[in-house]
Amino acid sequence: MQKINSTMLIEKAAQLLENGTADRVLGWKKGEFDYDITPAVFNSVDQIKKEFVFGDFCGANLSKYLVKETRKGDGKVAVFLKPCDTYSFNQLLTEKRFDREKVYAVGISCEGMADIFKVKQIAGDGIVSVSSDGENVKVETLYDGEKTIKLSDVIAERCINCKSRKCVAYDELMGEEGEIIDSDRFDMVSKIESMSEDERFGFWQNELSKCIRCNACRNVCPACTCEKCVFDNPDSCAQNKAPADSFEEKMFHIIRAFHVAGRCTDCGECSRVCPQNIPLHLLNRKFIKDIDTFYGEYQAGAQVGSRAPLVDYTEGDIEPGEAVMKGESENA
Amino acid sequence: MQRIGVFVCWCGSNIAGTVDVKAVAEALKNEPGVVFSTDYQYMCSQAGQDIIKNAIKEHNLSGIVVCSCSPRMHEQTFRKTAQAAGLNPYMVEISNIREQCSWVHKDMEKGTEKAIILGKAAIAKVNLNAPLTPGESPVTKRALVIGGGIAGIQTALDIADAGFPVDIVETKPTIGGKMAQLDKTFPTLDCAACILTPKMVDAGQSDKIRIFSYSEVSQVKGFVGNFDVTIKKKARYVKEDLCTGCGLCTEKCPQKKVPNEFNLGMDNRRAIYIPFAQAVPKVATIDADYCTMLKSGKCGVCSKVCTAGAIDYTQKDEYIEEKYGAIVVATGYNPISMDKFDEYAYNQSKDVITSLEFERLTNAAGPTAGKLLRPSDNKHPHTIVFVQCVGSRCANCAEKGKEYCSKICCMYTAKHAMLTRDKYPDTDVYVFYIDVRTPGKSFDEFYRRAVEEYGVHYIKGMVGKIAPEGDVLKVQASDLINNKQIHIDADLVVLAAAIEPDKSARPLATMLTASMDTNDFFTEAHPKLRPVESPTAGVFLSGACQGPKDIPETVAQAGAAASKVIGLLAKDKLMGNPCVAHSNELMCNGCSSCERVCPYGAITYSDKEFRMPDRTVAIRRVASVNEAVCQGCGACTVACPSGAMDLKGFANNQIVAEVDAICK
Amino acid sequence: MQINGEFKPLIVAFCCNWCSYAGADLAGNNRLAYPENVKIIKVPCSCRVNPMFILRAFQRGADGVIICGCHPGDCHYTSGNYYTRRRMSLLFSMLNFLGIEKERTRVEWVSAAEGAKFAATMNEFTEAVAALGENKRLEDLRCKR
Amino acid sequence: MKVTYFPGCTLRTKAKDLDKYARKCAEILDVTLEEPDDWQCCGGVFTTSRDEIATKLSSVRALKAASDKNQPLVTVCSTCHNVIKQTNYAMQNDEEFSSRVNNYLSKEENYDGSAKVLHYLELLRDTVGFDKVKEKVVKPLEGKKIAAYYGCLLLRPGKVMQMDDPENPTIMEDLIRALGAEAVVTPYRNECCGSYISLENPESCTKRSTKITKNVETYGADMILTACPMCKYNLEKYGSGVPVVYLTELLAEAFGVKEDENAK
Amino acid sequence: MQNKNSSLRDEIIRISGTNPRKCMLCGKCSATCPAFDGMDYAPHQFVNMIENGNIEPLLNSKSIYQCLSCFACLERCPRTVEPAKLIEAVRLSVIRKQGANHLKPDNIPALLDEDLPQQAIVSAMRKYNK
Repeated sequence: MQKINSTMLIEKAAQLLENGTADRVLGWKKGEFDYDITPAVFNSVDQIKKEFVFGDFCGANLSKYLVKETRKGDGKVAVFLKPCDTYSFNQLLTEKRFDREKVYAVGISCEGMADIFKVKQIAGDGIVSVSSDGENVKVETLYDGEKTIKLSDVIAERCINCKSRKCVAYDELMGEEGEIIDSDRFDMVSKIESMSEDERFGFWQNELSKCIRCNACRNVCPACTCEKCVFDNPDSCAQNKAPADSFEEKMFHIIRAFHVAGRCTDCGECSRVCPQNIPLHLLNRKFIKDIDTFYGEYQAGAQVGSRAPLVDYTEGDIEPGEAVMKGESENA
Repeated sequence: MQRIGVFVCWCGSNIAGTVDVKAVAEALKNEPGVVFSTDYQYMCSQAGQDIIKNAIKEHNLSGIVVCSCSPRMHEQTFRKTAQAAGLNPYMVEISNIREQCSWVHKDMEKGTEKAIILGKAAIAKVNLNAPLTPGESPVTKRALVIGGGIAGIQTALDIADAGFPVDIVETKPTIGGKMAQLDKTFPTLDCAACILTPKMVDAGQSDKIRIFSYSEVSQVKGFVGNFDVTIKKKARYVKEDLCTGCGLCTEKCPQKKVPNEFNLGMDNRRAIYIPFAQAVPKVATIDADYCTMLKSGKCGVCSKVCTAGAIDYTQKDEYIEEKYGAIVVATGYNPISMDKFDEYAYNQSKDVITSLEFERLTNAAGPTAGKLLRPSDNKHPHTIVFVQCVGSRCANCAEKGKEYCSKICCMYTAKHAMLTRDKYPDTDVYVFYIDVRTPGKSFDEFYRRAVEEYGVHYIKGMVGKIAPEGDVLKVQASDLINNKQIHIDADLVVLAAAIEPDKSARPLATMLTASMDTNDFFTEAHPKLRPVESPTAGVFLSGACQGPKDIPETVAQAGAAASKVIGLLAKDKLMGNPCVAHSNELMCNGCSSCERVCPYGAITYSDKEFRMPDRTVAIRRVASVNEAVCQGCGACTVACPSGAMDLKGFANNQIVAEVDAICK
Repeated sequence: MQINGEFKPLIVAFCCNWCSYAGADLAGNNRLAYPENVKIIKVPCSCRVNPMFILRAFQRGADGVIICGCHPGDCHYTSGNYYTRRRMSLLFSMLNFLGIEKERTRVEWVSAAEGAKFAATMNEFTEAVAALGENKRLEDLRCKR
Repeated sequence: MKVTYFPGCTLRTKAKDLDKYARKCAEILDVTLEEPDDWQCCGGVFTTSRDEIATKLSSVRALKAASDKNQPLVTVCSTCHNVIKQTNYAMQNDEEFSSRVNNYLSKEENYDGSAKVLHYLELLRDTVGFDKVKEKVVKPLEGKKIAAYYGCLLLRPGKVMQMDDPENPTIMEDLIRALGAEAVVTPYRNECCGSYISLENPESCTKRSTKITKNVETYGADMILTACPMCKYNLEKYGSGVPVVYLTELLAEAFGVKEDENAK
Repeated sequence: MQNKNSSLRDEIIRISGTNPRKCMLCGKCSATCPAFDGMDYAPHQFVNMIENGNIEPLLNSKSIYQCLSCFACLERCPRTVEPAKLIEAVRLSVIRKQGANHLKPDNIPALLDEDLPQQAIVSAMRKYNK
């Protein structure tokens, strides 16, 4: 099976516009740097041919952009969705955040995306260009010239611990449908759980104190699509624009994680975009792990219309006191 | 900015004893928004209320804080006071400095400090209060009575008498309840059937009353004035409209070995039966657990003998949906199981019986046709021992029996003892008691008569062991007055079993969202002042489902519950609770989280047009709350990720203001 | 909060109107003492308690936060406390994950008939929080007195 | 299946039959009774006082031995069973007591209350199953009318012993029926025979025991079945002459392994 | 109240772990006691007298050596006062005193017979001696 490449997607995107399936395409284009690829809306075949890119740095999850994009006019939006993105896509449909009729979804198989932080760790700073052929990544830096790195060495953590390569929603599929994977994604959560209280506090104090409240995690999160975020709302009693001390660093991340609890599909975008490299996905995974142990396994976005655990209950649910103990000890 | 008045109540010395009320009034004077602050001995008194009214007018107050007893006591009082002075009643906040301060603390300094903080919290909240106006909802002018014992019958009759239609739902094939099983009633000794059966007939014949017998409530939705109830009519395999109650089928049915529950299993009935002669409705019922036809398809005798053609073996459970404005719970009681008290050998000897079984043994319509014969050998017992408080007044940690006094046992035991001595003077009757409790009109006189005129032996002490030996029951007991252990060879032992709420009450309470105490008795809205109402609006309590009661008390409560129902049904519209949720459409994501947690289905969605900042128009799905249906729990407000959903009267910023005031 | 050099933890108790607030009233009726530093905030139902309120209380200097509601199955609104149970299970587990002492947070079901339980719970909880000392892991220094 | 077996003082001396047949019958039922190397006497009748520590240590050690092997601790004698089960209950539920006990013991000996205590009857009913007991019967005891006698210690306190309904038990009757005999239910089967008081006050004991055996006679039972050497002694010596047999003896008889008395 | 001995009362309550105030004076303990006839103070009196600090007579009573520890009162007490535990505590507070043993080892041989089970001696020693 051939790996999906840029040429194939450009062809597909152009075709969808030309045959009238969609009147705009949501895809990726190059940003300031080769590795800094951003989501973009393409209105013409010309534009697609000039700017559309796809490669190992196209980690960005496009599903979130459908909320705003589908509201603009009546035509259909075509979108390319990697397996993780399809879960977010379903979750947004569950929450009725956009009209399914206005979207033409193209599922694309994925074997993992590269993590630019890992590339930088190996190649050093000052990257001038970066390209990948699916096996190796060629990097040219200001200081060290050209280097070749094995792609497998720079695969993102979230992809190493990928929970599913299955596209769970699409109108058309490119590549294989893929399968749900038994991953070790909760290992790090378990490790933190097994730390002492002081160690846990130290770990998070260290991580969260790095937060500069750039809001990148929130802005990229496909579950954070609120019309108005509580943190931007002066009436919410939670408004805060910048963390003044360690309380607000924590407050922001606890509330954000709680707001997406049961809705987060574990796509890992928050950690990808964090300029401070804070492992924010661990907060979400903690909730997912707890939900799985307390209430039975639940994968947000696996099915449209499923009832999120926080808007559901059973009469025999675990008591909070027990839950806290279980959340500490359940490291299976 | 609000103009707030603060009123600190002394509650005599209830508050002033532990809280320096003057210091509280003084300290709160300087809080933001406060323009007036005072204290008074009894704020809830007319004079106290006048102080509030005058201050509202004089200082042009826009909100008031009353530092007093629990809002559960007088919030309504002060809201009315405010309203009388032209202030919106929801601009009143109560600071609970009695139940939650002066009564639980002893130190004056600390108590005062806490009272000030609680006052500040209430002021912080009032600063953010907005006038609220309750919505209105219509009232369905029909009542539902659940349970067809004397409590339910009396309630239904009284409601019907006022001209409102009432439905009675009874799980048994007939109404009548426990009272129908009794022989005579204390303290007047009139026959239970003679006073009950006319009422049963009245209920059966009233054009305002419908009786759903052999039925149960399976679902309750809605709220006061507008309940939607589903009633399950269990298949009785007899067409009620055709059956004449002639009883021929109950004589011809070949299945004769069915324990007769009406006689507490002391004799047998047929598989098709009418519980007793005066049953209402007088309609036969087939017991599907025993009917050969229903079990194996072979028999059909009843169908053959029924000239009315009323038998229908294909009948299915039927579900009826009906709307009600008010619901009365009258589910009654049962004696507890004697399994955990087998030192009394209830499970080891037929001649150890409960008091209710004794009623049947002395009842003319009972298994012995009213002759007192003991169950084992049908001989007349010459020595009878009554044991009081079996399973009543047990410590909780004993893990058997009930903690409460069952209330009726002392009197019915005195009655049993007296009647036995009256009818069979050759019988020795012993009553073992811990205390004899007879608070009721003519009750103690009754008990004394049993002792003085009828020579019943009352012995203070308890029975410790009953051992059947030969044809006697060896009773070993204590006589505390004489400090002796005594041994009696008895022929019959009667246990005054504790009573407990019917098992159907707990699931029913859940359906009704009515609260219960730890013993599964329904809780009243106020133990003294609202004893026949449950805290859930529109749900009323009648009879022993609320606590152990005798017949006169039950009937009194039944009438009281009926008058409350009549008062409700007489209204055309009900004012709702204005503390309801509302959604800010500009922030609403339309995600349905709130809808999923709403227990009342009060939230609906619609697509609305919104002007976007770039001047385009977007259509978005947004939530709106049906204020008549919303009960104001606030589940939606937390489910809402964007904070678009908020609760009037308990808004996010109000609660946060309280938190801030407390933690400051 | 230090009083005469002795640490008195500030406890914020969110009580539902129907059961726990009434339970607190019953504790009062029966004169069952508990520490003065327990301050009750009335909410219609325990499910009204937003995690933000809890964090806000800690921010402003509370040393412990307890949420009291009707027993599961007895919610005046049928299901409110079931949601509370899930929300708080997850929230408190998360706070524990972040190293916030788990003894500082608690959910207790107190019925209107359980005045004694209310007082006992408050005494016990205050004692547990007192043993931890001041809340330092979720404090906002700007809000300190 | 293997269990830890605590015989107790009397089974080593005056009640050898109770012990011997317990072992024989266990073998038939595929249960291995493993006796701990160094058990000590349980001390006799349980003392309810919370500050008696030393006299309960031998029970705790036996419990510890069973818990180390992850086996239930099985006893036949009612007294041992009562003492050890009550001690175990206190170890599980009385924190002050358990910490005081563990202070007496070396660290390695510390015991956490994790052992399960079973009476031989419970072993038969819950672990082996009366169905299986029934299968092993070679000489059904047909025609025998046997009154079960539980005495005081087997069932009480019910909250702690958790063996059967303390006022209306069925476990021994069910066993009697499984062995093919007729169970006679008598009301004094859970009333005390007089216990150790027979040592000092035989009159009191005579009163108790006679009341029980006379009552049994009115029910027409041929014999009384007991698990307790104390009960057997009192009922035989101070009762009205109804024969008393140990439950393991009866079991052995039905299993066909009872030695012929006359052959001895 | 005469003979009020509150420190001994507290001691007995502590040893027994029960609360005599829970007693509602039903007398079921005395009704069920198999050793009642030999007792000078009945089980229900123990509860009441201990609560009132009237303990001296109990220390000298026959009853403490008549109790069979059969737990009938304990099982059947509806208030979980469990008189047997109180009687036990009174007995212990007597025999723990120097020289107060009720049964001397020297006396035992005379009481023995061939069939007497060991446990009778062991139990009696536990109950009567320190």
